[in-house]
Amino acid sequence: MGRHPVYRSATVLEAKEEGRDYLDLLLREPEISQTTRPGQFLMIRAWPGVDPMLPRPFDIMQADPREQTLRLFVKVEGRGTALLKSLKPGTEVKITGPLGRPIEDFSCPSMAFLVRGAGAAAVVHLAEEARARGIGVYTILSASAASRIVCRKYLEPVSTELLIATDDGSEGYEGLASDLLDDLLRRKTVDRVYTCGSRRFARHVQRLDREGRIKGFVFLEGLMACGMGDCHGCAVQKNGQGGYFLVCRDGPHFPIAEVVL
Amino acid sequence: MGRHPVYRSATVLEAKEEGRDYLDLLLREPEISQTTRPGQFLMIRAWPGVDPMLPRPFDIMQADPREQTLRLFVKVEGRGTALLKSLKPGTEVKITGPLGRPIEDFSCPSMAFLVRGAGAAAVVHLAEEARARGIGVYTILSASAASRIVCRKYLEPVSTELLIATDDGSEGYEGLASDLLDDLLRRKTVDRVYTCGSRRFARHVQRLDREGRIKGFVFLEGLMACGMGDCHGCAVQKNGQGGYFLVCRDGPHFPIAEVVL
Amino acid sequence: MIDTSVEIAGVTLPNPVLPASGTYEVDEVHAGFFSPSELGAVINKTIFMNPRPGNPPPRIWETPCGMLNAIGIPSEGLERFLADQLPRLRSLGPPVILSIAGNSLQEWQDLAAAVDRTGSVDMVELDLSCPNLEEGFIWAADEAALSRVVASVVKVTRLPVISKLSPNVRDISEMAVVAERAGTAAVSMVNSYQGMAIDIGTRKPILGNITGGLTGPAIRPLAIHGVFTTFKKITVPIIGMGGIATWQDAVEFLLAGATAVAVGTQNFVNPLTMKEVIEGIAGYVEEAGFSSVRDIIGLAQE
Amino acid sequence: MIDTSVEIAGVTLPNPVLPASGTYEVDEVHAGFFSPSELGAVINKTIFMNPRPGNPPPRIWETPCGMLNAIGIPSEGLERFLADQLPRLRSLGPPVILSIAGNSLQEWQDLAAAVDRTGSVDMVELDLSCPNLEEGFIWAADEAALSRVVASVVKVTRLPVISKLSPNVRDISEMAVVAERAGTAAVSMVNSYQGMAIDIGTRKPILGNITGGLTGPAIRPLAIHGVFTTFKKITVPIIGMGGIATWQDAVEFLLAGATAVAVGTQNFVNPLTMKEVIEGIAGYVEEAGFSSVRDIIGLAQE
Ligand SMILES: Cc1cc2nc3c(=O)[nH]c(=O)nc-3n(C[C@H](O)[C@H](O)[C@H](O)COP(=O)(O)OP(=O)(O)OC[C@H]3O[C@@H](n4cnc5c(N)ncnc54)[C@H](O)[C@@H]3O)c2cc1C
Ligand SMILES: Cc1cc2nc3c(=O)[nH]c(=O)nc-3n(C[C@H](O)[C@H](O)[C@H](O)COP(=O)(O)OP(=O)(O)OC[C@H]3O[C@@H](n4cnc5c(N)ncnc54)[C@H](O)[C@@H]3O)c2cc1C
Ligand SMILES: Cc1cc2nc3c(=O)[nH]c(=O)nc-3n(C[C@H](O)[C@H](O)[C@H](O)COP(=O)(O)O)c2cc1C
Ligand SMILES: Cc1cc2nc3c(=O)[nH]c(=O)nc-3n(C[C@H](O)[C@H](O)[C@H](O)COP(=O)(O)O)c2cc1C
Ligand code: FES
Ligand code: FES
Repeated sequence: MGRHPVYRSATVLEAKEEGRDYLDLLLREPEISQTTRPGQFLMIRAWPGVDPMLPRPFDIMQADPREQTLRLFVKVEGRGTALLKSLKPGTEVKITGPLGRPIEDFSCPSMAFLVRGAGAAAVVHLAEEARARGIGVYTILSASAASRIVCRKYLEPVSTELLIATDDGSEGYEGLASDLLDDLLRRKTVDRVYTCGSRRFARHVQRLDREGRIKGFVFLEGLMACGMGDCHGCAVQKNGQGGYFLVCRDGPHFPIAEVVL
Repeated sequence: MGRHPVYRSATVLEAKEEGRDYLDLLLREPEISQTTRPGQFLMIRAWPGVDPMLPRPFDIMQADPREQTLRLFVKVEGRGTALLKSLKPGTEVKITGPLGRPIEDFSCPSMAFLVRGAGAAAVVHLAEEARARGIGVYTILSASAASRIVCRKYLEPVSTELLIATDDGSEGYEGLASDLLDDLLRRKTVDRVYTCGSRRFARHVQRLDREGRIKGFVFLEGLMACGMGDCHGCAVQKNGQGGYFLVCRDGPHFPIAEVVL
Repeated sequence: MIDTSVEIAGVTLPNPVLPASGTYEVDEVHAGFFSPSELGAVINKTIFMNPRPGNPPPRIWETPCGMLNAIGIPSEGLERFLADQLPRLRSLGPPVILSIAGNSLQEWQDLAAAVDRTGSVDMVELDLSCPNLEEGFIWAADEAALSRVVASVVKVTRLPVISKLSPNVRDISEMAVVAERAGTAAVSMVNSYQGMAIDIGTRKPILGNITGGLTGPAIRPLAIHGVFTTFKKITVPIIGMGGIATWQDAVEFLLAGATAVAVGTQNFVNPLTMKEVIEGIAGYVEEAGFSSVRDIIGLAQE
Repeated sequence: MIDTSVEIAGVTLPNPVLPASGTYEVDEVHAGFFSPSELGAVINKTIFMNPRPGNPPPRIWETPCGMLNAIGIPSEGLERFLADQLPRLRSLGPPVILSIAGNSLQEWQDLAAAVDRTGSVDMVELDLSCPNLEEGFIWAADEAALSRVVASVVKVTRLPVISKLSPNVRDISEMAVVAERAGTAAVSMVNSYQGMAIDIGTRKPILGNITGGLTGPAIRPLAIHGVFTTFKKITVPIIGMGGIATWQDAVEFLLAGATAVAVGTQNFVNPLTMKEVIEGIAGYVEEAGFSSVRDIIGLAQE
């Protein structure tokens, strides 16, 4: 029963700015840190008053059951994330989690991750678990410039190979990270690709999936009110069949063939 | 023209809790600290977001034009004041002031102040100015207990005589501070009495005023939206004549005969 | 201990707090928050006769102290609902309210009759007020339409009928009177207020459906006004809702004249809200020296 | 530099931003904020024929992202207003809008005619919508009453008439159509929404007048909806308001279809708001590559 989402207070242990746009947030919370699984997220609310009203969804980048900690990686976008940025250690915040479908299927020899920006946070827990199970982990990080590469320190230790592409060539490959993926697929047997943080990459992975070259998965984001299937606000169109998935309940990761990007 | 209210950022220099309910707040602001006069107040907003929406009114307890500081004394009542309590030095807040009618008439040999709780804050600037002009200052502080006496350190240096009454007798006179006033009026020539912070004392002063024994004045509080005569929200009934005063524009201090308490 | 029960149309609710339709699923996912058996009643998200996909995204948007939604009531359709969901709702313990919406008088009647036949439902709520349907029609915003639906549903079911009213009218209390005359056993109010938001970047309406319904604390003063003015005019009980975020807010509704209260949007913000509201109301009633929640209903009227 | 001017009924406003009636006095007290000559127009707090004291306190109450007010429009009466206030308003520079309210058709006409005779006014705004009058009557909530007032005022003045509409109706866009047919030269929307709050300590309504009007950011999505739906239906210009707190909010109203915008409650929160909104709109229009504020009016409609 421990897997049910719960609503809890968590304590901010660390709120470290990374560059001017990113925040590395470490929380102490004894329950969710035990039960969360790769692919899951939480909703967080960390301000007094009714404005902003709704909690904000974030992937659980890392969970340490022994230390009872959860680590989030946050891109500052608007009002809610700006308020997260001003958090001080010791502050109590409210979180609901773990939310979303856990990723349970690790029956593959290797996985690749094609992620951009804070999208990298979505795959860290998954990469850790894959590596722990002896699965090959190929990570491709994309960013506009070297200074915008994030989560590398979390992904490097668990990656069999970590590749970097920057738009301006300030680090790694100059150009599209999807080229690196294509190259990787030529070099290695990779049968699953997870992507997050770029619609362009998602379209690329969808194409590869359609061509039968890999099984592709995408982490979707979008506006959420509840995070657990109550509000039906986070709808994403089903591919082909018509109707909608709920990102929070049916995702946040989807077989990439099944959704309209 | 420097007396017109302005809307400015101010920096929190000090936010000291006094007991569990009070806050001594020192702000740096270069303009209002020059122009404010005894009897005036400001509106302050010190939180992000739209909730709480309205700024909150506080008397300007002290203004130091050289140090460019304003000192407020705040009783924690509800949400806005709770947020003030959590202010950290260095934080920017928004203030509008000086607001309300300044007290200009010091043509009297002595004044008495009958104040309770944070009501003491309303008369500090006035007492300072009176004392500086060589006017006798008789201060009567009322509180439920010794531990709830506030603003004494600001009033003591400027008081010719400072008396204390507590409900439980834990300091000074045990009983009604208004008894102390009556006694004072028998002992000294006091022709003006300012009261703040207790409706009971205000009624007492109104009675003394009606009997012609003193000229009484009262500082009124109440809900305010704008603090400067725009919203007509802070109405207080005129005595006798019918109609309303606006506390923010016509007050916040009134000849006690003119208002319905 | 005080008596927390209230009665709506002959049905006893163990306490006056229920979810607002469409805002809290009492399913497995929610089992970690509190037991649904603690609720005053359970209710489904409004069900239509036929399956519906709902509106295209974006479906929600946050606004000052509130949110807009244009969900469009996706529905699995009556048949699947009765088979898959109703037995679970029934098994939880509290009275079961079934929220339905029809696209025609006939459909309203068919739905109500089918619900009645299940024998597993205590009350039926008519969602006469959702402003998000493609048809663009709000039954509860038209006196004649409202009256006709309520009267025809009452004819085909023995279950007490709750009419969920729309605030998008000149005077919701008058609509409550219309519903009462047509035979409703209770009214619930308010549903969402028609609103919208525009993206100044794209210069287009934000919601896929263009307009949506405003809910959350922003609307509470309006909903309280609706309940307060309606209480004077009708004799059937009111289920009050609109922006309840804390037990204090719920007490405000009870004092205004609501016999029960529903929590909607706040469930998204804090999934423990309903439990906190149940406990808070009981504590308030006790502290105020009353022996029953029923003692405080409508007290602000005097 | 872009052209910030807009036109309402033949009157050119140097920019589209004005105070909402009853929320900002352009008097000496406000001289330290910004010069009233920077405004798009100036307007008084609604004036009645005879002096009125206003409602008993409490008159205001803060609510989530909004406030309730039941001021009751205290008024010095027309005569004193024209003598003491109007010359000052006239001297400031921007077009002068005079907000009036009558208690009878005759009074509406007398007021409008008297205002016209001064020769110092550019437009007259009919406050048909204040829900706080003791009489309890909202002209703009009744099609016939609205139509009659507008038609009779139009008859007695050559000044352009702005009808200030109430959102406490089924569909404000329909009321705008009624006002247009009756001859209004512009509509302004929205006035406040009927609301109330209850003190759970005393168990009584908080406001002295029991009910009040809700304003502030809470209502913005509702007001935007009103402007957006009205724009399609009328040809006269709309002055949009309701919850504008920032220039972004004001742009939302322009995109929805407002030709000008008014700032109300936010003046209490930040007395520089109108200046910030004027600058922000100009910056937005320029950045978006348009040459005139007029270019963005109603763009979200397409
Ligand atoms: C399952 C899931 C997992 C996620 N995980 C992560 C993660 O691990 N790390 C991470 O950084 N992010 C993650 N996100 C995204 C994150 O939730 C959002 O970035 C965050 O909610 C933004 O909140 P905010 O209050 O800062 O922005 P808001 O102010 O709410 O704005 C949200 C977005 O809307 C836009 N917006 C705001 N106001 C307007 C307006 N008036 N008109 C038009 N557009 C507007 C903003 O530009 C912004 O992009 C995740 C999202 C989901 C659904
Ligand atoms: C001119 C002027 C000068 C002032 N000077 C000072 C000063 O120097 N020092 C000082 O400490 N105070 C002063 N005050 C009072 C001060 O402004 C208020 O205490 C403050 O605004 C309270 O803000 P809040 O947000 O904490 O309380 P709020 O949450 O706004 O509550 C305000 C009051 O309403 C009550 N209240 C809140 N919610 C409800 C509800 N739902 N039902 C019933 N009642 C409710 C609270 O108990 C509280 O007393 C002054 C007031 C005025 C008008
Ligand atoms: C996302 C969402 C979905 C809703 N779906 C329904 C529904 O299916 N049927 C219904 O009668 N009301 C529905 N409502 C309205 C609520 O039941 C309730 O009347 C409204 O939200 C006001 O309460 P609140 O302010 O507490 O949310 C919905 C509201 C929201 C926010
Ligand atoms: C305190 C207060 C007083 C008001 N007085 C008037 C008035 O006298 N005449 C009028 O037409 N509108 C009056 N209004 C309504 C405003 O002009 C405006 O329509 C409304 O507040 C919505 O805008 P906002 O949300 O920006 O405040 C008043 C509003 C408030 C808050
Ligand atoms: S966020 Fe509410 S259903 Fe997904
Ligand atoms: S607080 Fe607005 S008029 Fe006094």
